[in-house]
Amino acid sequence: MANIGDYRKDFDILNSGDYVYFDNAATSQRPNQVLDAISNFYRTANANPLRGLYDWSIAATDMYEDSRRVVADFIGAATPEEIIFTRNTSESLNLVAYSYGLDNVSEGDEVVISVMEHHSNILPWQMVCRKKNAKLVYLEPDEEGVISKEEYESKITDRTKVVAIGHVSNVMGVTNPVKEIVAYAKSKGAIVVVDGAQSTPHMKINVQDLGADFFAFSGHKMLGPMGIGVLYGRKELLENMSPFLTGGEMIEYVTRTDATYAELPHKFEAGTVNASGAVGLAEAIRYLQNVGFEAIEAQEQKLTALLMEGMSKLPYIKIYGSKDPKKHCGIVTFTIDGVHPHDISSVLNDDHVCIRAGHHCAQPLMQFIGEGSTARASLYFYNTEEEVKIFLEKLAKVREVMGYGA
Amino acid sequence: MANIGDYRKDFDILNSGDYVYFDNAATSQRPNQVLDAISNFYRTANANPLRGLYDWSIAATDMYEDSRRVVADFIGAATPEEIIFTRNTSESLNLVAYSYGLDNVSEGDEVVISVMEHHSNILPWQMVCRKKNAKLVYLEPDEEGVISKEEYESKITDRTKVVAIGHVSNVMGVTNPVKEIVAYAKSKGAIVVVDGAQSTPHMKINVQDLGADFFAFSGHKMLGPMGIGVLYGRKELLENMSPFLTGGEMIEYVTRTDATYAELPHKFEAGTVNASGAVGLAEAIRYLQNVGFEAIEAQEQKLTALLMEGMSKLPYIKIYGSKDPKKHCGIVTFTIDGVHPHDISSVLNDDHVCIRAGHHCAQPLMQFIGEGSTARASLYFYNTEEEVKIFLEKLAKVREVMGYGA
Amino acid sequence: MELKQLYREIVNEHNLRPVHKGKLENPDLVMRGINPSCGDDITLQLKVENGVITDGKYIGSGCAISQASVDMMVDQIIGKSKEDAIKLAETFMGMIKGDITDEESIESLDEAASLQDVRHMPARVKCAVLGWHTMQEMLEHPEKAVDKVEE
Amino acid sequence: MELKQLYREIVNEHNLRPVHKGKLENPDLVMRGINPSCGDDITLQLKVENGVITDGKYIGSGCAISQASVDMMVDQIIGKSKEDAIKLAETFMGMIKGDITDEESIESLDEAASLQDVRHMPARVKCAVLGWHTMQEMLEHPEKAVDKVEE
Ligand SMILES: Cc1ncc(COP(=O)(O)O)c(C=O)c1O
Ligand SMILES: Cc1ncc(COP(=O)(O)O)c(C=O)c1O
Repeated sequence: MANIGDYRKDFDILNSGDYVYFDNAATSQRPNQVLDAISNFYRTANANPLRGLYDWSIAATDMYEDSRRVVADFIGAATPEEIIFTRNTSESLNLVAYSYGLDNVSEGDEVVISVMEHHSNILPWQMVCRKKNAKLVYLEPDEEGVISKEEYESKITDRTKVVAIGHVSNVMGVTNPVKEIVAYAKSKGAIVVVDGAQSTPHMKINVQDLGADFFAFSGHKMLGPMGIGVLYGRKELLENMSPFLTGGEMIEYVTRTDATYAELPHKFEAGTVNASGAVGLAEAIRYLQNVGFEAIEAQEQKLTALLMEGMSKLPYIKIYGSKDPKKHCGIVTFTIDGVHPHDISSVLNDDHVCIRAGHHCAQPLMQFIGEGSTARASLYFYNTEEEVKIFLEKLAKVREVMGYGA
Repeated sequence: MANIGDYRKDFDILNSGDYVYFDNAATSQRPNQVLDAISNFYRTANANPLRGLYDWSIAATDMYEDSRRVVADFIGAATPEEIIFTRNTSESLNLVAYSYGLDNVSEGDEVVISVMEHHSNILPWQMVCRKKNAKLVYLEPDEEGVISKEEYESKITDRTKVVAIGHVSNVMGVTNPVKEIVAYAKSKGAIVVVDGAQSTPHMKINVQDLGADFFAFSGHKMLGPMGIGVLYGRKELLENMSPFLTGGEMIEYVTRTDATYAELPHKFEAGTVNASGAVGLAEAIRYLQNVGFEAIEAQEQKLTALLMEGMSKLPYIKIYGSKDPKKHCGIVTFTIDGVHPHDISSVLNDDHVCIRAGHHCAQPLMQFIGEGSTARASLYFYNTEEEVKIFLEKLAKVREVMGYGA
Repeated sequence: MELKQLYREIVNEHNLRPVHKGKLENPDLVMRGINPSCGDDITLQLKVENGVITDGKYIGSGCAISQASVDMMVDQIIGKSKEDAIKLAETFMGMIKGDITDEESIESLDEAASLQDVRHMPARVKCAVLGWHTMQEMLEHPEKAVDKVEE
Repeated sequence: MELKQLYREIVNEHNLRPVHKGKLENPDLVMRGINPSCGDDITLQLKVENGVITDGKYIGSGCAISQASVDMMVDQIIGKSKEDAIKLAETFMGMIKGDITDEESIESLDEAASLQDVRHMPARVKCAVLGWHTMQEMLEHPEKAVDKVEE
């Protein structure tokens, strides 16, 4: 078995200087294999897939549809037709909200989400509830970021039509009890939409085991290129949904007044597809499978433990979420007394340490925890102990730089 | 000045074998410069743009926003804020239909499109008209594909709220009198949406000179990568439109019940942007500008003339659209007596000649010209006289292969 | 086999000089099949007596592969029981999709076996199976069929 | 200048020991300015007599750059005419956006000129200009301002 440290050589950007990249929850880096797969597609098989009767187009179609199969396998979908390629998680969630939500949520119904959701899993449901006169209900976590059984059992009711929940919070790093929530929601007749943007890069997903009706994620957070995302949907649901974006490739017949639609998954993929993006994503998946999620989790947990241990020695630092590093999915969100998170990030950047600061596209959560803004360090398997050490060293100096004496 | 033939060396796929690629209207090939720009982005500046306070994210933001400026310049937009990055033309047109169309078309109003439109400029308007109880009115061309003044002046009326028209037909190759239609539509109080998917790769566009209110095109048809497209919209219109896709990056404030939106252009770009796609598109534009549209047009017209001249010697071939090769924008759509277009394309593929056959996502036009399907050869500036010769040679044998004797 | 050879040796004959093309008098089962993407359009008409297909014809238009395939098919199913015809359809579609590769099964298709190479041309698969799919649908779901050709 | 140096030499002093932070008695013009993306939030209060700014204070919270910038700004505009203050705001914002680079203009900003390097940090530009933008807005559109701090 390869050593986890061996993979780092595949990431040119990580070897190009002395930057410590701890903003992986925003977007990951991509290995050369993924970049080469994209170029290779363009250099050998580039044509518009799905339409052509000639070799290049057939090859492009094969590569595109193979990628769909790779994705289906990766998340345990029953068939590749359940995989719809989108641009990113946000588009996937919008598709569900527009095509399923608007047709299945009515006046007086309820949509349940959590206060930890990313804006991409909030705004589309605000739109549905506004247009349909339905109620948006928020699940709230405890101090450690956990949504309790009582909490979801009291808020998911017979009036609930849709539960939309993040698998892993991009701020707390906590993994929500999605499987249990799904089981309970089903008993109440609601369908469940899972935002897997932060889980898919870090753990083995099986959508059938989770019981998710819809599952959304982005390629760019898991070594894949930008511009490609996925929506998984249960076939039965997708089949009964009306299309969202319309245009080329997603039709059967078009007359002047009307149209009939192509079969799944094409019904939901209007216009020329991003085949190179899908090919890049499939290569990213193969890369991750080669590393293996066990190794990925082990490395992330080791680094997170080091990180949190080091940070806990600085009394002016507050870490959000669980005390257990294993429950952070590599995400450590924190504040420093008296220093605004934007200043933390700017000062660290002077030392070539890259972290995020702000509301992390989760303003309702910020309001809930009473912070306008927080700082976040987020790891991936290619990060190293050495980088954690540098981070801790630089972090320990921030307050001094900000004028608080030594 | 470089010789037009010199550019071909930049396209690895064109030099990799003996294929003649004449399906450029479906998607173009990409030069190494574009592929390198994409890899280079990932290898040197990859981070999530717009959100970060550290060097890589700032660099990614700069590259993304510079690309927007390059696009704005390229099509003569008044400001970069008028440029919204989408996945493709289809998404751009859907955005206009959903965000402008649904809010501005009411019962009894009319939307005018042409019977030559690509499905991507038909279905979204069918949707608007269906939801709003409005009427979809079709402009019809004459034999040569020309929409006459009488035609558009009789169909664009005070009831017209939107005119949506292709700049160049992907079947006929004809350039529609968009500037004249815009002027007339404005006098009737209608806004005009231009589908520039087939014009932008081949001619200098100036949206302000055209007077277009919206203008849509795809990167992949003009040397750019798949997965990136553009919607230009007049600032004043975009500012007053409600957002379409919602989520990260496009908000200012989010509370549990409500949200306010970011300024243009971010209001319309939900979720992590496809920065590498934008960077690739900008490089494609620089490449095209370097070749120059004069040289591009000259080469395309020369090849089209050769092609049509050669085809006209085969009496069983019918060419659609104008008799003037200059009016084809490199697109030559045809049929062969007694041979189904799919068979034409398959037989030519055996000779490594790539053309398209089918309805070209323009079924209403097929119904109008009374063909279920046609064959289409479409050229770009990197094609050669030699390729035209090979095509003509192979084409002349198709009927014989199909059993019609010599 | 190279596609051009397939056309020359087999497809053209059925396409240009079809044996079973035309209208059938008093058919028992009639069904139309269409491929939206290429415009292939056939109407299959069968006579079925005591579970046996006693006669068949088709009308329509489309690419050479779709027309030749249905012509060969009709040739083959006349005289066969409904069950055997359905089984042939399954074999044919399995062959074209690449799921069935054993020689014995493929030989049971007789001349239609020559279309085997279409499986390397995904865009033409739909053309080749159109007739077979329509036949299977009609025999398995006679309630969806009609008993005369629409004018 | 390195950012750390800028903090150490200039920003911290104004952020940690601001001179003009607090509530002003009977202000003439009060306006709130917010940066949604970082949560910087200031409320600027000015006294204006005969077109001259005679006193000013601000309250609020935010990053060190936003707080220091507004503190320096207030320092500078007290005693200036409305027109001169607006001009300073324009100079400051021009400098931060990189549009104004001539030394003379930049020197007119006095201590605030030290924030010049923020122009290389696009994400911090909004922090630096928040106070200045609010001041300009308030002086140019007094009808949008109020005359006391909301509780
Ligand atoms: C005229 C025209 N409009 C729209 C489109 C759709 O473009 P895309 O598939 O990139 O969305 C195309 C190309 O397919 C086209 O030729
Ligand atoms: C939990 C979560 N959901 C959704 C998203 C949105 O993903 P994208 O920006 O790729 O659409 C993100 C990342 O930004 C996320 O962390």
